Amino acid sequence: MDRVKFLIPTFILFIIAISCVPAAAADIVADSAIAILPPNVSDVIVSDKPNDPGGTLVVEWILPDSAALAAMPIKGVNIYLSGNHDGPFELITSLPKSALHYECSDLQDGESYYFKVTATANGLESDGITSAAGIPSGQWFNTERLPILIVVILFSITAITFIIKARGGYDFYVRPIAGIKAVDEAIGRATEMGRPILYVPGLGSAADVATIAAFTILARVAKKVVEYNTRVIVPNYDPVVMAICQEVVKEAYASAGKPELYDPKDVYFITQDQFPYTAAVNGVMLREKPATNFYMGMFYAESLVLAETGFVSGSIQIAGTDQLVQIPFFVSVCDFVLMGEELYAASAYLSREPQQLGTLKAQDLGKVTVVILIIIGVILSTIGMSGFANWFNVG
Amino acid sequence: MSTGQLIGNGIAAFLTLCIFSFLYKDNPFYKFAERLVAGVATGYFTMLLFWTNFIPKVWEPLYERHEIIYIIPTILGIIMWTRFSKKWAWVSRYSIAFYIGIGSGVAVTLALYTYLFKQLQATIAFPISMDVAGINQLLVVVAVLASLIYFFFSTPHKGAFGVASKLGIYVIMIGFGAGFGLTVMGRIALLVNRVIFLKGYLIALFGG
Amino acid sequence: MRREVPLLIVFLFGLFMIVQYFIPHAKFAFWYQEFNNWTIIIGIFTMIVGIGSLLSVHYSKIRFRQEGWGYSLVTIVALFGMAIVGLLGGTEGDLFLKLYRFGLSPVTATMFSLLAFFIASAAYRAFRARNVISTLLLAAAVVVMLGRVPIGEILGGWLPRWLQLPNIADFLLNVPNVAAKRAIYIGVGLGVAAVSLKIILGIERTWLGGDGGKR
Amino acid sequence: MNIFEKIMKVDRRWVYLAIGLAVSIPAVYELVATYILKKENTTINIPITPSPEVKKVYDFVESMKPGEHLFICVDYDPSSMAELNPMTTAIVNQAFAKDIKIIFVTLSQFGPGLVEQITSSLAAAHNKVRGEDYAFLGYRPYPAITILAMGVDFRVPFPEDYYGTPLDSLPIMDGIKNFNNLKGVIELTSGNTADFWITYGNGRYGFPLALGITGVMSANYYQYLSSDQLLGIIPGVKGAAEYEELVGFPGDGKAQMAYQVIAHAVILVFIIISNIAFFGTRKRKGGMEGGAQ
Repeated sequence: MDRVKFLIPTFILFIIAISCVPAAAADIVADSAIAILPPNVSDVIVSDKPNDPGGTLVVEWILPDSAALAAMPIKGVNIYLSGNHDGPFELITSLPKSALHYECSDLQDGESYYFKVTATANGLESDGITSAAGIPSGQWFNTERLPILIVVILFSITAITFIIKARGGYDFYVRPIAGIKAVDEAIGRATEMGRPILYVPGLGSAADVATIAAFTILARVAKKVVEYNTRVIVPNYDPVVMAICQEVVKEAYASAGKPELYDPKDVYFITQDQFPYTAAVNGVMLREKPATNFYMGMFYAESLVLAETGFVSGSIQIAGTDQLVQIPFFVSVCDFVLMGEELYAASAYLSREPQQLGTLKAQDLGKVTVVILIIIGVILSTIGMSGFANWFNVG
Repeated sequence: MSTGQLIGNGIAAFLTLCIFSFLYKDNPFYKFAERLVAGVATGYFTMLLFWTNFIPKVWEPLYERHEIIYIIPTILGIIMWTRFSKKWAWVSRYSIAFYIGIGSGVAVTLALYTYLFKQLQATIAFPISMDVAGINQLLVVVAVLASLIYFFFSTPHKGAFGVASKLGIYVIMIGFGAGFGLTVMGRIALLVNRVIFLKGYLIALFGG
Repeated sequence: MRREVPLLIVFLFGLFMIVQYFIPHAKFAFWYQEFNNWTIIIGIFTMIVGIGSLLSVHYSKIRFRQEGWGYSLVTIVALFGMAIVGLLGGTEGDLFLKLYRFGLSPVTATMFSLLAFFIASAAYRAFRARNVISTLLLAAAVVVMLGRVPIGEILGGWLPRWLQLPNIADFLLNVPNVAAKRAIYIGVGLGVAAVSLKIILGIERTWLGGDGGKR
Repeated sequence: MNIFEKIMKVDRRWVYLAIGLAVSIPAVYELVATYILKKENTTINIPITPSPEVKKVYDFVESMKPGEHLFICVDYDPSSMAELNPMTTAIVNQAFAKDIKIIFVTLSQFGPGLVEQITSSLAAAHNKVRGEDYAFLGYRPYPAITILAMGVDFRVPFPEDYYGTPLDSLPIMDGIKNFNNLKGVIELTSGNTADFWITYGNGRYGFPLALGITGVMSANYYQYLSSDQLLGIIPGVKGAAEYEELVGFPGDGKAQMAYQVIAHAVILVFIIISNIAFFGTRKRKGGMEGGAQ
């Protein structure tokens, strides 16, 4: 039926077209086709959008074939919506003809909706095709993310297995990391020099895992500081981070039985703006002349400003960050750097608890898997099987 | 420039020179600028928080729309004020726990997606071949594998493993050097912008 | 109460945030959005704690006339001045914006531009061919720097094209730089996942203070 | 302490001073030349050798005949203006001087302001008329869809130009339906629109495509030169300066390059001195330098 509907106008247009100069055909068609409607689109299909929270339907259609388009080039399509098959329809959008589908959102889940798609050309509009009913719904599982779910489950099982194993007394090798070994030495040095330690927890929020890793290292530093009777200064960028740092340092004093020595003014807030914060920390470095500076957590462009100033004031500097762009600057200026994953491993190293070290083994197993996947993946891509790589292209 | 602008830019130029003076050594001018902006920035961001977050996210839902659910985060927020008390400070752990729970929960899947899956996919998506792009891809794959081996914690870096790990740290260092070199131009451009600002001010003051 | 309840809160909300990632349904999407919103709300109230800390540090300096107490006065006056202007005129107010433009942004921009000096002094000190690692760092940085400015072409213009500095620079950026980035990111991904799991399971609890509230 | 040891431990402030002077020289020179010596052209002339990928873009525009059409897509925002505006200016200068007709489009939200700024000043300088010698079709979001649609007919995404004139009423668009009627496309971008132009533009419609991009992005796009998907690339300030050199209109690109070259040279000299001193001290002491990673 659809085909017949546009075959007739197509035929008439074709007659007109061949009777004119070919080059000017399109223009003349445009002028003379006043009474003739554009060809209709076909196969209007409506479906629920997969893996979405609900309320969205996807409308798809197929443009008239090239013969019909050659006779009468359409400009675009209009999309109408109704709760009823017979209307009344309401225009919701006009799209260029390059668009082949449309996502209609803000609909009610469980209700039926009908779409009518019409073609437009030269201010005229075809009578349109109406779709079958579409019912939007939200899904309970995002199938595109299945690969990540598998990895989360496998990784958790592996990590928990090693944690349990480690609790049971299973002992395994961990490679020494220079930056982590240096933490204790650096604190000792501060004591000898009678100068404080500066601990900068970065610009991250308390919800950033890099900052949480920084708390663990601060706990270690604070414990040693109490032991050696020295002082740790923690200037903060984020008030929530400050609150946690205060708690960490206070506990260190309390657990050593010296709660009265803790001064909350040593763990304080500066400001929540990158460079004013940096300016103030620079000031602390030059005036307090700390023996050791720690930079742990998330750092951005201020990394080099801090590290250079710290160098000028003659401090030993230990940095740890997962911010890739900043690592080169820390590596150039600081004495020790925990790069990326080493920052996360540091919390396990410093706690010295076997169950903490257990997760390191799980991380290594993860890396072994990645190495194997890379080798297999590259071989498959090279022999032309790109499907494997796409498996990791999740939504 | 109008007189007002001239004065405004004069202050800006003065503060610019205050910060530059730090390069020579710490001094009262730098200290003044540092302490001034600590106050200005805190005031600025607090007001930004107040108008663009507190009003639409707390005040309007609670006071104007009576959405009682927002009492919960408000209480969690006010609980943080127990930090002013020595005795009750531990109560703030409840809010901190919520904060950290949300952060670490989001991080698990997000880290695996953006760091693990995307990087893995990017590494294996291209074929190895005998042209320039294909050989580069082969080198990238070898370099990624070696660098990954450098990060193994539970295996001694000895023998063949040690060689691979050493190659890995070499790759990482070359990569870092390249990253350092790439940044230089942008950093100089920042300084050039300040110099051009000062030059423009001088012209406005004397030449214009 | 001091330890178990916070650990339970972390476990429940952490688990919820993992689970919701896989469930697109509107109900989960709604709570995901809400919980994120709540963390922002907690942050708003905590700002008061931050300002309290700032004021107490500077107030005690002023009160006891400690060295440099005048600068502390500057901070407090600036803070309240900015707050009053923002409170009365809003964040789009003319004076508020002017204070930002002439008082805050030049300092921010100048602090940022100090990097041009620091990158030079860092290069001067760090880029010495002490050992293999620092030589590689030095060589890669110098090649990329030269490849970005005409000096590189003047120096190496006589070489075959593939050996000219801009091309070597591009190779360094496309191969070792990309490879290092990928390897570090993959490690970071595993590290973040591991630490997050430990936090959710209550194994990593330093954030509760000191030794993880062992006492 | 011998000379090498002194150099090794030189006060960092000498390095700062050198950098400060290096970036101040062009500014001071400009001030002195303009206000004391009363010179007209105050740009420092850095000798610049155009690289092949930049020269290819220049040659491509140069090979066009008067009256032919060039398509320029301005897809950056004001934050990348410093790097990309000099390129756009140089290309437009070259094309206008050769009486080439230019069609502008932008796929960046902040693009229209930039295009208007460039066209209004340069059109006046070259006595060009809007609608006849150049046209600005406007801004559309969704780059992929827009590029695909323009491949069919410019009138699909842009029935009217930026100023509301129907395309059919613009003399410059006479006989210009889609990319087939143009000589080529030059895409100036600070973002991912370059990928869309390569995949959907060149990939689908096969027109000659050249890129102007920021310095940091450049490394990612050279691969498309060897696969012939791009006819040339203008990378960052350096590329802009080279293009200005070719066109013979010294502009902001060369001015910025002067600052960059002097500063880079100073840093490199310091690195060389530092290493000479390092090896000088090591020879005496027999290589006892340990050191940080």
